[in-house]
Amino acid sequence: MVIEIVKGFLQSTGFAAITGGQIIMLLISFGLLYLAIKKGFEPLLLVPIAFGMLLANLPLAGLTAEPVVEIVKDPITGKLVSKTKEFGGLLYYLYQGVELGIYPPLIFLGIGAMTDFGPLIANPSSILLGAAAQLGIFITFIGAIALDFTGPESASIGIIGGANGPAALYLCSKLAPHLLGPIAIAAYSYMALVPIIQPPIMKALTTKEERKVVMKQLRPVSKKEKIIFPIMVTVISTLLIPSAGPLVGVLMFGNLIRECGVVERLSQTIQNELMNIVTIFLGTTIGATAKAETFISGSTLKIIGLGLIAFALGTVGGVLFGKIMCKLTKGKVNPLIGAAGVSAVPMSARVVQKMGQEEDPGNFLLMHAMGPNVAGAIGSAVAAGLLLTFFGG
Amino acid sequence: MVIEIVKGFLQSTGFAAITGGQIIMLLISFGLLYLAIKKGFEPLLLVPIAFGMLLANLPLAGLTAEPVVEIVKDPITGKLVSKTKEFGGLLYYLYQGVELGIYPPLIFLGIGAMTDFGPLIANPSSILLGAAAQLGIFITFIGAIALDFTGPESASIGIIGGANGPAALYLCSKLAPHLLGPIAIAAYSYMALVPIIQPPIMKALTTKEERKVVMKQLRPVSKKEKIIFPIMVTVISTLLIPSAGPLVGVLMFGNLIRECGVVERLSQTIQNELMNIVTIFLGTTIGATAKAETFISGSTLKIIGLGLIAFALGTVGGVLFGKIMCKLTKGKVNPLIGAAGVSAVPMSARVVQKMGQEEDPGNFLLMHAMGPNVAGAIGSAVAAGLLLTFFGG
Amino acid sequence: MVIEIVKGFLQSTGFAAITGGQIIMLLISFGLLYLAIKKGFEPLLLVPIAFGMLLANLPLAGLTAEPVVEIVKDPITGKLVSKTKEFGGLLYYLYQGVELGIYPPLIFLGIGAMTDFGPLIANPSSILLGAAAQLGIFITFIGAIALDFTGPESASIGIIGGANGPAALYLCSKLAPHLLGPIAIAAYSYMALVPIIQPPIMKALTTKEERKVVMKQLRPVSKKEKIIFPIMVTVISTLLIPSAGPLVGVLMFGNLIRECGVVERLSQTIQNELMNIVTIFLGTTIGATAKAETFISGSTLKIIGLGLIAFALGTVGGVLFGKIMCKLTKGKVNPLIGAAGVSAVPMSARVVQKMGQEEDPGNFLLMHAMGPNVAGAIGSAVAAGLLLTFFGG
Amino acid sequence: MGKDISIVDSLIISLVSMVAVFVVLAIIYYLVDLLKIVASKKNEKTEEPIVKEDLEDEELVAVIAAALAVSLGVSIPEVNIKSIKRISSTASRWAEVGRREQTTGKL
Amino acid sequence: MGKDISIVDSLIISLVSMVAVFVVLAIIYYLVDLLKIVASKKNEKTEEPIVKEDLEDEELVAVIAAALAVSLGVSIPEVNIKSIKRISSTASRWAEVGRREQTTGKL
Amino acid sequence: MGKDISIVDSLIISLVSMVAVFVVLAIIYYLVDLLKIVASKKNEKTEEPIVKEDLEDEELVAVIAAALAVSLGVSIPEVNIKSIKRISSTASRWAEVGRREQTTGKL
Ligand code: NA
Ligand code: NA
Ligand code: NA
Repeated sequence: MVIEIVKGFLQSTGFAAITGGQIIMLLISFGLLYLAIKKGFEPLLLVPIAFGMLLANLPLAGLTAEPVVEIVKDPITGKLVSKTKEFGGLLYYLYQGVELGIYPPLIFLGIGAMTDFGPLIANPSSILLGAAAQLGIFITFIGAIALDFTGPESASIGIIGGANGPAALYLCSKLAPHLLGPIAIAAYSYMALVPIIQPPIMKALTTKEERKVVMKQLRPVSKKEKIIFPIMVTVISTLLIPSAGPLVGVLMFGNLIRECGVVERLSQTIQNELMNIVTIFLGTTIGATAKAETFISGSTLKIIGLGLIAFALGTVGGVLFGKIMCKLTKGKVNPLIGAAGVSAVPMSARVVQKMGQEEDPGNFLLMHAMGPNVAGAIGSAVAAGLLLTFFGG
Repeated sequence: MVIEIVKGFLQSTGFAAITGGQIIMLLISFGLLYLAIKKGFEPLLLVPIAFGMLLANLPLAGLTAEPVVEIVKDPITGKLVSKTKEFGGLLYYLYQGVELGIYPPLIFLGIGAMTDFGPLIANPSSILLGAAAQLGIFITFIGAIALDFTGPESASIGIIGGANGPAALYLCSKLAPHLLGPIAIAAYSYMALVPIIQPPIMKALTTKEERKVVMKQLRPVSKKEKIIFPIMVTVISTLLIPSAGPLVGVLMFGNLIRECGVVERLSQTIQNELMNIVTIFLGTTIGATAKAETFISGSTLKIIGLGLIAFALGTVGGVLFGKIMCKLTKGKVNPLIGAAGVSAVPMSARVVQKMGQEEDPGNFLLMHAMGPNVAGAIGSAVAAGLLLTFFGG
Repeated sequence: MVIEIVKGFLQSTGFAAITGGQIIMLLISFGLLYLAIKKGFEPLLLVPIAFGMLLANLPLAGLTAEPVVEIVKDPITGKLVSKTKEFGGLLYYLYQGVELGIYPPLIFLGIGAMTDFGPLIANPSSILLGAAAQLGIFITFIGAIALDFTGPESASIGIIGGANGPAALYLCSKLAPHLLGPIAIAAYSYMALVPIIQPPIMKALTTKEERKVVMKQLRPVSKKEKIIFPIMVTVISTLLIPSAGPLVGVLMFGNLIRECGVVERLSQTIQNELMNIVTIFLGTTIGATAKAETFISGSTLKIIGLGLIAFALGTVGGVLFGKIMCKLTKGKVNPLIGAAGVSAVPMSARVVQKMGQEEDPGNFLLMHAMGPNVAGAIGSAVAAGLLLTFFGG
Repeated sequence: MGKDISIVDSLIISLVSMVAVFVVLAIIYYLVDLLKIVASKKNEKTEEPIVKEDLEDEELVAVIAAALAVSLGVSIPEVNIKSIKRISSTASRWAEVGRREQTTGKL
Repeated sequence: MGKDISIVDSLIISLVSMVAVFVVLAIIYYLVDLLKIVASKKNEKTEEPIVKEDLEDEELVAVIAAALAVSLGVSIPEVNIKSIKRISSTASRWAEVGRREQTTGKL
Repeated sequence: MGKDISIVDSLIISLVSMVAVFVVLAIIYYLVDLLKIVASKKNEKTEEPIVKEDLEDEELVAVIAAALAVSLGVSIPEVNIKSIKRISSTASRWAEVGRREQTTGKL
């Protein structure tokens, strides 16, 4: 009896059960924590993602266990009833918000409430740059098809190029939930690496003169325009691309709450507490999907490679369209701001600002880059809606 | 192949699918947004309601889609298991909080934590005015029966006269969920229109002398009384009308948390973040129940008409009882404060204050009107409980 | 007809239905409210617990009603579907967070974000005192077995001695959910009574000289140590005791969010809004499990007795081990700080501080007592994991 | 009770309900009136702790402001722009409790 | 649409989608441009209430600070460390609304 | 393990568990002790950014306060009653980031 208990106890430790793959995943999670904490790369999402990964790859802990529910005949009434035989782990329940597509729109609501579309309204032509930068999504989609991913998988991989975390999560949770781990981690990692990925591409595609272009100051935008804008965008884009409704609609709902000025307490709660709570739950459970047994595979490597291509091509698309606009306006548009069209708000806009100032310290492009930047958020939501139209049926 | 894809895509837009009813609903939502944002009518609820209505009436967006769940035989174990074949839309999931009766009590919790029952405790006779003003509920109930609504439907329509949003939502979600859209919108719209609906009735029923009555200042209320009050009201009203327990109980729970002074951090969170999050979810999903195909009907028009009658009769009941109290106390009670008994906290109390000052600029009725005002919130919760007792079985 | 309605109405009041047991429970809830509000004993949990108890013992209110769900054949498609025939009460739905084991880890997350492990890192030997003080758990477990409780029940009763609310709730919800009411109430009541329970034991077991021992000031702890600590503890304790993962893991996750310094907004939300919302829901629903028909029984009395023994023995274990450490270090450790090993953060550390100052006004033991105190939180989480390993299969 | 009811039924229900609302609120009225007498004994005493708490907060703020001013090398008026919330919430609730205990010396 | 699609299909989908993204955003561009003309009429007027609100808040703060200073027997600079949030949130939102009404006298 | 267990079983379980608790915490003890040596190298450096951040915040507040004072026509002591939280949260986080970038000029 004694021996049995002690032996059973020793076998129950995780040291006996840990696999090589799990050790690799733990090391990856340490690496992500290092990047997030020490380097400051997107810590709000990388810290929860990395810790979720850590928790999910410690053997036997059961934090991600699924509940066991059975339909049985009630012995008394003889009717069929549903009965939970084993409860699930915490991360399983929190993950339902991802699986059911609840968290990503709530994050979008928060982003809407934190976004000032003023620069876009002041210079609406910049919205086209937010369209051009979605190029990376679709080229990568074709590439993924070529690498033998299925249609829905390829769409989910391509959307990494949108540089838009919640849109990627939303689409992926609908089309290819089994790839959520690698896609989410790729998307957020590359968003964090924007200051490293974008500059060489931007420099290679532009001339010194183009980068020196000074843009004229933006006009002030009235409160009325800012209030009508989200309503208008919701109606138009949902009518055109109905599947984009859940994303664009809530983004614009958040923005209306922000701009209408009469529900400030709602706006504050959305931007802060609601956003923070969802971020923690989302990040941790996304990280927890990256279990060794499914994460360590050839697909993951391909996804990480394709994701990088998607990001790079999005930048290319934006900058090239910026060059066209520069030509058409006879030098009034600095092509660099096209790079901000990939979204990754506000990092890519800051990259533009920095590069502009390197050429001419008096050149302030930040506000001009914010236009394509926030347009990119709309653009990738529309792109996600389109892919959902094709593959979500 | 090409033609097929393009054609399919064009057919997938919402422009092809939008109906005349949906266009009308969009216009109504714009109108509500205008009232909320420009006129400042109850914006905390009308902005989410209007935007929810907007989102739900854009065709095909799927934000309110129900999930498809099937019970199937597990191919391996041969046991029956429940399987989600299609996930629902965001607003469907958020709406569960209304359907399951979770949000309205939480809103009541927040209202309890925001309400100071001091004026009522200082002048307890004012509580009877909060009873008299429920007259509108029951007369409208009879009217709705006369108009061929069923019993549960009529009860849900009558409760509009309680001028108490969460009580109306709670009762309606239990008795007549198919009418939630028009009833919620009528209830909140009329609450917003209190400053327009009440004054003519108040003037018609009172003489200049009555309106000039100055009431003596309220005594200070001790902390002890404020702590015992919510406990006492919970016990008494739940014992008398058990179905009123969920509403009165949580209202008083919120109030105890507010008044006990030892859980300030809970009180703050209830009043702010919890209240705000629930308000957004509640408002948006309520608005989303107002879909063109069900909302545009004869019933809706009848409900809107009956709701207005309910509001008006509530005011009549309160003012008439105020006149009786004025007589009985030999002119110590200003009958105007009876109008505040309809609840609609704090708008109707402010209407009283304004009308009192119009007659005599030195007459401050606000605090005296707050007594019936908060009593009205209890009164309509009790009335809702009674109707639930009759029809909720 | 008239008589029928009036009669039915009178029978529907709670006065007709209230039982003697319910009256006793109401009186207990008043007593707890008095302790919480007037005496300030753990009000953040006792106020919600007491009010939940109040609401659940008012007859017929239906706040804790379970929903009735049936599996029926869809008349149109002929497939089996799940159908809600009656919705549950508010407290039933909120209670799911306890039943599914969601709230306790979230509370642990908040505690982790509020805890400074600095004193423990500065003086790591104090961690052993947090182990010794778990003695009460296991002796009480044996005692409960002797009193004919089953294994899982005994484990849930023993854990009261951990002086760690969420760990007790988590274990009990997994092993013996039918005892949640008395165990939760015993656990939180004794935690509130720490300043009364511990001092006589501490005095009886120590000499005046021992109590006068002055400990040398703690070294400052670097940010790096504070960041590595939670990661390290998570990995080690989850590998050793996998079932402790859900508790220790989230405690340390909260602490990492606190210490890493780059996600301050998440840290604030966890410590405040998330913690407060979960506390209200948890406390109220826990209180609501204490219904007269199940609560008033011999088991409850035994549990309350055993809980007190558990608490006392935990203190004994901590102080005795403190005496051993005092000997081994030749008088560098004040044995009183062992009493803080029961957790009950921060009350037991304060008790130590007070007793130390009574002997010598210049003796500041608070920071030294915080080490065993926070170690006790880890220790009881590990103990809970162990008991889950033995009985949770 | 059935779903379809007659006007007569609805009249009775309304009458019973209106009376019931009055009865419930009248009982509350009566009890609140009673409450006044019961509760009037020691009003002031219960109010006091709150004020004291506030004063303690004031002291705490003063101390923190002074400490901050010294450590940043600025005068107090420049510092006082920060809210209490911001300062205290950075520290743990427990640590804060400990700090307050230490400062005030009463346990 | 099936799960396994050919590269040709993917090319067509990409082309259609890219054009659709441009069309949607171009329409928004056009409408925003239109918006400027429609909305330009009375910009200033809509902005005003916000500033006014702020000033009212300022007044409210001044009043509260003064009241607090008097009641605690300290001078205002010592009090002003408290944030508005802390002060106003202690009171009920409704009570606050009432108080503001009373003070400003316009209903 | 079955539900009904004997006292002997419970004794063994208790002994094993108590030892296991000690082992786990002793390992943590050992590792924390090790941590001290590993982590002691560059303590100061890691602490620094926080202080810097705080100073930046101070500057930001000063700038905002000054701007506000000018625009409202009041002196700074009257303004400083507002908390940072209130001021900064009105603007978008992104806009704020942009503003700070602009002001400090280092990207
Ligand atoms: Na994008
Ligand atoms: Na009412
Ligand atoms: Na413990």
